Amino acid sequence: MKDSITVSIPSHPKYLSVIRAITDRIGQIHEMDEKVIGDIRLAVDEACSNVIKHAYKGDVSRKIIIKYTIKPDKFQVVIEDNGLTARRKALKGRDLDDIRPGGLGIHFIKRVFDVFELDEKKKKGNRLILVKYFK
Amino acid sequence: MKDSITVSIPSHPKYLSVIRAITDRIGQIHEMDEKVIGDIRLAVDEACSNVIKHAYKGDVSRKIIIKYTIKPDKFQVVIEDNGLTARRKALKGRDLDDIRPGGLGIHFIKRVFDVFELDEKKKKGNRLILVKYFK
Amino acid sequence: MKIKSIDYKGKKIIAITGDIDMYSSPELRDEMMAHISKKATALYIDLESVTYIDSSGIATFVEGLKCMKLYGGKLQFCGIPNSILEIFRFSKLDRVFEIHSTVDDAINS
Amino acid sequence: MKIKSIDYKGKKIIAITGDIDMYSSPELRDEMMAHISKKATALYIDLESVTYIDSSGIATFVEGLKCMKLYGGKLQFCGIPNSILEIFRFSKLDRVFEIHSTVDDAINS
Ligand SMILES: Nc1ncnc2c1ncn2[C@@H]1O[C@H](COP(=O)(O)OP(=O)(O)O)[C@@H](O)[C@H]1O
Ligand SMILES: Nc1ncnc2c1ncn2[C@@H]1O[C@H](COP(=O)(O)OP(=O)(O)O)[C@@H](O)[C@H]1O
Repeated sequence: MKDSITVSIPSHPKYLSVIRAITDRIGQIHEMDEKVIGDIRLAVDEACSNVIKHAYKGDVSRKIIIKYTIKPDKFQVVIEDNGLTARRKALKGRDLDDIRPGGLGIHFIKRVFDVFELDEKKKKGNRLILVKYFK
Repeated sequence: MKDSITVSIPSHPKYLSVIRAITDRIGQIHEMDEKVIGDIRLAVDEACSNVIKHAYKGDVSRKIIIKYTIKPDKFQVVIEDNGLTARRKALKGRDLDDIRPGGLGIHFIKRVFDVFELDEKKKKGNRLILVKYFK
Repeated sequence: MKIKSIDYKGKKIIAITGDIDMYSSPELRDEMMAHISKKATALYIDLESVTYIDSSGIATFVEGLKCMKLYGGKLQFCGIPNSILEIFRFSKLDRVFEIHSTVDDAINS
Repeated sequence: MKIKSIDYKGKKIIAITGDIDMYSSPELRDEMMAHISKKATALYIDLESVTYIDSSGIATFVEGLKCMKLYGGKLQFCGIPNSILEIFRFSKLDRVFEIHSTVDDAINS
């Protein structure tokens, strides 16, 4: 059993609420825990926000492609753009004790997803692979 | 200005609620009237249900592709499958006075969309084009 | 969608919550038909907490109505939200469905 | 998201409804900064009807806190739903934000 849902959406922040609604519904359909759904919704939103901010430098007219795959043992979300390729080393949240604006997105992603990985095979742009295993 | 959102989803009825959530959010983002959003949500749901029932004969493991395009003067939804090609003449709701189960879906689609058209250029499967003009 | 069959003042009520669509309507049909197969003389459908209904949900109710008519049973609706009433009207079903504002109104009708 | 600035018992309250995300947080920032640029001595953020907050919303509040500290102003939070409180805790912001359960508690603190 493997279901997948793919969404292609403009890189405009107004569409982040569409992503959240989709993430929510998928979580509910697959009877995930409400707290987990909330954490995943935030994580996917943050990953897409990062694409808009960093990969597309605020250009709201590009495309973001999000692919959700649900298997019995894991939930995978792959987020693709064709913007500036990220330097893997830069992909780091700030020290949580150093209170200042920004630097929380990656923390929010990593706290719920077990895998956070940039696909090196992707030449132009980025393909971020997020996986959560069901224990 | 032209925004488009494309969703590819399994032909399982459980995912219809995802389609409804997306349709809803898009309507709200574009500040459509609540009543119109409700009518469009129902219409798109009915069109996808018809794909599952008629084009895929109940096979829940196929794909449905829905593309929403929002322009200042119109809202277009294109629904594609690669199932059995519909005979255009069969695409007809029942007489509303002949009360019996079924035969309402196409009525629900046509009451809100100004254009209801099967793309003849599509060889295998169906491409249903729905357009609503903003007056 | 969530369904609950309730006995209220000796009457059978089916209270539905959430979305009735192609995915959930088979469960609604099963619940309704369980009562109908026992020849329930009256069945009250409480739609107050229904947030959505599509043609498959409507088809389910039309089927129930037809089945109950065969033995003189009555299918009654109550608590219908305006958005759903509008769909019933468009489908000309407000003419064949017995519609009441509350469960008590339906029972006392 | 909807924002309303309210005068309540002589205090400035910003009441927010709905989702705070990258799309809506600039509007929240504008509203908050309008008060801060007038050197509001205390500003009460009512989150009771907030359904979602992301890192951009949090960054907005951290910025407000830092700006108010510069002149000795106080940024206070109230009505925080549990799901949001949990995010504040994870981000270690519960230590730097002044958090109260109700607007009245915050004002009387
Ligand atoms: N999609 C991306 N492309 C390029 N760089 C990114 C991307 N996502 C995150 N980064 C880098 O990682 C850093 C930390 O990201 P994050 O924790 O989300 O905080 P913020 O975006 O607020 O800086 C960013 O400042 C940026 O340098
Ligand atoms: N996607 C489709 N592919 C093939 N035939 C279709 C499709 N959608 C509708 N039809 C035909 O149109 C008829 C009327 O559709 P509709 O009004 O939705 O009612 P119902 O699906 O309940 O029969 C269907 O019975 C079917 O014959």
